[in-house]
Amino acid sequence: MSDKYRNNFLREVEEKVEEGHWVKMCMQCGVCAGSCPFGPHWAHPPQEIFMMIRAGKREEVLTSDSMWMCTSCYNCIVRCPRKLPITHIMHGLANYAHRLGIVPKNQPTEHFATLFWNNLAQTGRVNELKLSLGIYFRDGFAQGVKNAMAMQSVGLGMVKAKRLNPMELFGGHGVKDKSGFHAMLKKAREIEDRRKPIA
Amino acid sequence: MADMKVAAYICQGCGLGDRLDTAALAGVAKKEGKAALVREHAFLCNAEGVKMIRDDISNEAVTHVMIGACSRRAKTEAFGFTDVCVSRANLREGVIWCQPETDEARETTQEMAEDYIRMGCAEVKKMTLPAGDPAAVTERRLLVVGGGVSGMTAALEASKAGYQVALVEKSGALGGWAAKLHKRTPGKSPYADPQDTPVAEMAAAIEADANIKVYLDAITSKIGGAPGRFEVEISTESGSTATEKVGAIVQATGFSLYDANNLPELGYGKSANVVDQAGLEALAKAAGGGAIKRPSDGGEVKRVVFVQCAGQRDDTGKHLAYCSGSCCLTSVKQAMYFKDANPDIDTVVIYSDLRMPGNGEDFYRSGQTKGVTFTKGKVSGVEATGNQCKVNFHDVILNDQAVIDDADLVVLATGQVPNSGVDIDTKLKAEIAAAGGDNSLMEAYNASQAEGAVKPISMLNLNYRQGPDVPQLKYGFTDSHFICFPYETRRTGIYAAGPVRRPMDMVQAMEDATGAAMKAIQAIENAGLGRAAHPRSGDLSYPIFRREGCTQCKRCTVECPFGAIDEDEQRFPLFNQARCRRCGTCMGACPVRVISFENYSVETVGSQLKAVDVPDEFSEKPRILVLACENDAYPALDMAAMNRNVYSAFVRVIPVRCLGSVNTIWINDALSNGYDGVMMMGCKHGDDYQCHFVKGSELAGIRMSKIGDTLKNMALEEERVSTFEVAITDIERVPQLINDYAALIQKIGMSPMKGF
Amino acid sequence: MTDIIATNQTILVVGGGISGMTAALEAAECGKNVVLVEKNPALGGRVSQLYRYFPKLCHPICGLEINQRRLKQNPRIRVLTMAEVTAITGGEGDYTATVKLAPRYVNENCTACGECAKAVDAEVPDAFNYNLGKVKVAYLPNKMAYPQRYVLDPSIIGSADADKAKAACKYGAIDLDMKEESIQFKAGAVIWATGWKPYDAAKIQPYGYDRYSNVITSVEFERLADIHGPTKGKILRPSDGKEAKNIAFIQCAGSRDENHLRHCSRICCMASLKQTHYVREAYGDAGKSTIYYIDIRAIDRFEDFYAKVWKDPNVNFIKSKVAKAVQDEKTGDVVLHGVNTEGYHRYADSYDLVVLAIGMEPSVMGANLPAEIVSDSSGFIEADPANHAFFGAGCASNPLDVNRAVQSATASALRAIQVVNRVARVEGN
Amino acid sequence: MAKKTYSFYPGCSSQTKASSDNYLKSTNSMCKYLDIELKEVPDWNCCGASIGYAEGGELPRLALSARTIALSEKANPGMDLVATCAACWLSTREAKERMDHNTQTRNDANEALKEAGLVYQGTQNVRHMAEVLVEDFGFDELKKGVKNPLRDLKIAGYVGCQTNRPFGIEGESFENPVYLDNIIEAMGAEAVPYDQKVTCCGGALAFSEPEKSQKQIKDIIESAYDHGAEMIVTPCPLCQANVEIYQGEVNKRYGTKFNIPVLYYSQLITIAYGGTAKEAALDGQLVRSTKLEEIASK
Repeated sequence: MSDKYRNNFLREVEEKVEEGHWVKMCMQCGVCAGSCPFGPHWAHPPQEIFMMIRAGKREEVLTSDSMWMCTSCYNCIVRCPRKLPITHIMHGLANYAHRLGIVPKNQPTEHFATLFWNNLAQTGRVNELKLSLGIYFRDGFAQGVKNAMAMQSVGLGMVKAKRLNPMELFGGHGVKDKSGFHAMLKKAREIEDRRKPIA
Repeated sequence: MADMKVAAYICQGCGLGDRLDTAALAGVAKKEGKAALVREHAFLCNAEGVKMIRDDISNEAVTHVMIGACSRRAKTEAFGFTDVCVSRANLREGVIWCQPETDEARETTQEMAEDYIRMGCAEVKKMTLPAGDPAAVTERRLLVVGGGVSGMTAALEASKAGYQVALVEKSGALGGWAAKLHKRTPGKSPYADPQDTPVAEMAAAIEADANIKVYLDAITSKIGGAPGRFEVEISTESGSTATEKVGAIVQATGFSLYDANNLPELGYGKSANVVDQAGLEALAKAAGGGAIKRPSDGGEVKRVVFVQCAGQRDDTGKHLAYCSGSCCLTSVKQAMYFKDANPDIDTVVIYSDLRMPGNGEDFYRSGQTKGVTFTKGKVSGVEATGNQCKVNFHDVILNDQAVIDDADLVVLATGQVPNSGVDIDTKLKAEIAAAGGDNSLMEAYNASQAEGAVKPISMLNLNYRQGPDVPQLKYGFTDSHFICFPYETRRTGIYAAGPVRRPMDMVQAMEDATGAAMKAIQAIENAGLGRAAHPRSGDLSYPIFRREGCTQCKRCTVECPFGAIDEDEQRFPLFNQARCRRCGTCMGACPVRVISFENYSVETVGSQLKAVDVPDEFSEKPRILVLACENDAYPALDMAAMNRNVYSAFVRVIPVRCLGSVNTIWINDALSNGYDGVMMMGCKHGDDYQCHFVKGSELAGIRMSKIGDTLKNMALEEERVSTFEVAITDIERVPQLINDYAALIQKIGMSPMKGF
Repeated sequence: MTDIIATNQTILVVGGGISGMTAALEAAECGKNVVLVEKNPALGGRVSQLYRYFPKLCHPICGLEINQRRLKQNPRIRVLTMAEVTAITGGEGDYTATVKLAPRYVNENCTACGECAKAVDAEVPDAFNYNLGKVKVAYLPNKMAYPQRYVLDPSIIGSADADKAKAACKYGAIDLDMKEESIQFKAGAVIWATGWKPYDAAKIQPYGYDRYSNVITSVEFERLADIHGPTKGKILRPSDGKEAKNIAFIQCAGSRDENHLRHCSRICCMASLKQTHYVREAYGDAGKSTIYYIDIRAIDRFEDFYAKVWKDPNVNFIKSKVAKAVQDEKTGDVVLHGVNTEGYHRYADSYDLVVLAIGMEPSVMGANLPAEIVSDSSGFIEADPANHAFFGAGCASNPLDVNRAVQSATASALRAIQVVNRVARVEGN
Repeated sequence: MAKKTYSFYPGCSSQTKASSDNYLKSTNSMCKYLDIELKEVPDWNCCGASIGYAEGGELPRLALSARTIALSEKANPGMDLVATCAACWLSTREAKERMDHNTQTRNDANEALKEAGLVYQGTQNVRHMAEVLVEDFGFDELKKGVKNPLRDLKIAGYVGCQTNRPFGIEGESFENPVYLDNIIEAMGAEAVPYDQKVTCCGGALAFSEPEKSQKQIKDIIESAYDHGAEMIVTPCPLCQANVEIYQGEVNKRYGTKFNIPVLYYSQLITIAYGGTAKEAALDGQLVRSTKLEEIASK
């Protein structure tokens, strides 16, 4: 017995994915697919992903890196004739795949998004220097130095323009009430896991 | 009627006075037109001008009025005298607006105008004021055939307007298709959920309505007569018969579901779990709101697949080519049966185009909200696998050859097939062909009527000469061919309503039935006054038939597009005025010219074309007769003139009710009177015909194809008689056609028949 | 003061398009008295602005001719043009209508001879042609106009043209002192047949109707194809008057879209299929049409028409809601961007002209309806007992094609007759 | 006009020596001229931006914005909360919409906020600085303050995504917003029409998908040049940074010779109002706008 065209995955998405209950409302007009600035880079554009979800293609959807192509430009949202919050559904699917740990290896956006979050979660504010270094060094130290050198002109320019502070490496900006901030995030995560448990 | 007194009025307004010698026109009216009274007026259509005519009618006992002014289509109300005969000589659109305003053109323009005056006088003298049908009677009672929602609606709406109704239903109960439904699709906001059908409520209302008499288990075994005086014989299963006198009829005989047994490839008949939409309704009714069980074993239904367009929109010629318009709504509704009872049941609708117009979009959204899923795809086959079914289809979005291998239930959305009875046109076409000497169709028809051949059952059993049912359009629907006139019927006083007219859902059927009831009531009222229905609404004339001259050739009975003419016991044509639409096709058909109307006859037109002054052949002034359909060609000529599109001064235009009314004698007369050519302008015919009298222009074509012999006998070129299809928008083409034809005539030369 | 003899047995029909004319004629031919109110100077409404009808490709003015003839010979119908209902009070069987009559500045003496138009110089946008062309300030609304009477544009008043027009008329038909007047009369039942208006295309921003001259609406395209239209039936694009031979049709322009119209307008698919025929008629095999659609809604026997067009090698169908249109500044061509959802193919296709199959918005919106009228989420009047003797007809009640609109109008006539017949029974005559 | 006071949410990039330090500086100067007082939300935190989704998840991200709003409501009651960063504004406004329209979301958020001793009440509007300029001042009012009109300056107003969609400025079109052009014109400069006004710069993926987002940047700058722009002006720090910083990379990748200044509307206004290059933080540009600096020095 196959799961094809069963609603199992559709239901799973409705329960576990941000704004997932909207997926069933798509009428396959494709305006989202045509509106995405990164469209050509999507193996499966949103409208097709919605169809795949209905068709029960769970693995193909969740292991796809299509939704990681979302630039959060909201073109699809404002044009969708059914008012689907497509941007958020794409984020939701990416997040869900991330939580399930089935994202394709070395998906760069997943890596950056994770870094970004951990970076801000640490102090409550983003530390741009650490963030960028984090990116450059993702593939190990040597590669990191290369990447950093490649971008150093930019880096220095930013420093000259007083828009990057080398001192950020040691501490830098952050919220004062770190404990409260961290407790809040911990609780939020708790509630989220309660609402959308990963089996 | 008092002695005839003809008065001619010539207007000088709108430039007529400047462009034409109106005094000369007055002289023509007096001398040649033999008008007893001739007046010129600077501005005939204003209050004072009209009053002048009025006064002459009352003070001078004028009985016939010839107005030489603008087109009969202009100032119609001002000159719409109903107590005298009126003819209009079209001097404005017909002469000065379509002729160049130059000195060279003055002579031919004046000749044109003078001819139209001659024609107007000649015509009006041959007219008599329609007295109306002395035999006009009416019965303020309707017959409604079919007791489904359409029929019940027609009955109730007619009753609300104060008319009585006899409602005949072949089954034992009212409700028809709707009675088989568990629920109906919503007909009002918010278009979110299935609704109860109106059947019980309507049946109760009918029960309680003293105006409505219901015959169950009954059919109309014989219908004769005409609007206002139909005689209906009603036979019941018990064998008893009753007769009803009614003024008009609504045919609401509904549809049958396309037979799913023709769809074995979709598993029908191979598995009890493959049903059509009726089958699903039956299951839902049986479940009575509870869980719908799997037919094969009463097992639980976990997933249902709906296959849209099953045996519809078919291009192989095996099934229905059309779309039934209501099946998408129905499938969504049926999917809701499951979702509303248990959201965990999977329901997939496989469609090629979802067709849910208007606020059907809300119903579509509602279905999606409830979790009904939709897949654009084409189902290639359904196989039975034990108690489940395997649905193979192509998912066109994902471009997959996909399979659903565990459907507990598959619902085939098959289409609506009209219950329209006998297709009488096969016979009619055969007879027209036979009248034209071609018997092949007739032989084919006879074969179909031979012993053993399966004959369709009539719905109405009309005893009309032309057959027992209402003529059908494509695919057997008894629809009107006209977009602007859905209730234009080819059987006056009989109106189709509901799915027998066109595949439709309940909302449309109820609207349609109300409209049909409206038209039936109107037919009743018209019949009482002897008035024609559209397009010649209000016309009081009707065919008058000179029995003694008749040769019983039957052309009139065969060719009447409205089945108005039967045959009496001595095989003479029997005219039913109230069925007649006044197109004159019978008049055109009659080889011995014994059929005429008081205000339109072989004479009214014949006298006009004879009145024209035909110059001798050395004058280099040919004369071309244009017989123009009054509905399209004539307005096109008017509008061409409003655009100042110039055309040959050698044409003389006579408007005709329909090319079907053109009698070949007019052509013969024109040719023998020295006309150099005859142009006939009628409406498009064929599948998308635009002829307002259905067959008129087509019949004219057939008749003229036989004029060839006449021409040969007269030793004339066949180009001298030509027919043209003209549309009302041809305001540039028509002048061009005329000028090209005039040039052609110049080329082949003047007719030798002049001056005999 | 215009006098209207009307009683509680009179039927008021609002809107002189095909639905309103039909309702009025059917009722009158049943012996009822009708007052027909039309806001434009001539009857005919939307359909008189169409070139051809689907699926027969016949001409709307052909039916209009018949209806006008029925009207001309029927004394029971009183026609008021340039008239708008401003209020309806009272109840079933006893309404009082207030109607505002705009000055036409031309009285019934007019013979439509056209001398006034010859005399004046100024021009105004031609509303009949959706402002694609211009008309003189003294004009006949169209060749089929009924009443067949000229109109003076209000802008003429006080200008030299006004005197020129007056001087040119030999028949005392021009009355520059006409004033707007308001009249009241009785009616037993009201048929509201105010039809529809094309949805404001400028609101559909991604298609740039307000920015790109070569993006037009389907109703405008009808005028381009019509021999009575501004281009005399030639399909020339607005930007440079070039022959538009490669044309795209975008379906659901406003319809089926919660950002615009929630409903499906029903007719647009068929209208576009029909319009591909105009392209073929004009350019033969050189004419190419492409239809971008979500679902092709060729309901019932219209399927035949769709099947025929489908087989036409010069017509291409793409299942896609176009994402965005961009007009090339140099060439004037319009590039459409989007994705063909059948198997996922991206496109960026260039066209001479883009036609938006514009949706139907009920003209009921904003009209002076009695407050309590029940209408649906899109503003179409519903058949609801709460509406008493106030009946929607045609596209005021639903997005309908002409045939269905006429059915609806005919049905509404009976509903109105039921009321006035009840009144008659009560009044005992 | 009377003094206006707003609760201010600068955001991570608008901190001293952060990537849009120049935005912060010029905004402060602009507000000085417009007699606007900005009361910074004490201890505000990062909005999570849209990219936070992978690790963050729905509620944690929402909690971030909830916290900032709650702090603002507490510290600056009765004021509108104004952000200058598109991402900050969008995330915060989105969070507000969700909490205001969904009780469960709101309760969940507050349950989390409780841990930080805060509560979200939903008493404040969340607005972008551009909204303040357009709605609370209006173009005519903005024009009045101009002392040093930016004559003969051709500018491409680059609105980008997140200040434009899905909320945007009231009454503006998503496809062709004109408010930025109007501000530019109000300052005496010329706003050039071009077709990339609302194209996404790919900023969110600048790090992870450089070649893809740099293609976006290329198209934007190319079109600006083609239509005669000497400068690009934007209301979004991410757009600014992205389009400015990567010009070198784009030139390498596509062999172009882009070198176009990318500034903030706040810098334009500051100069037009007679502010100095320093007040407008023109020294904060990687690609210096010599022309604007000249005007400033007049």
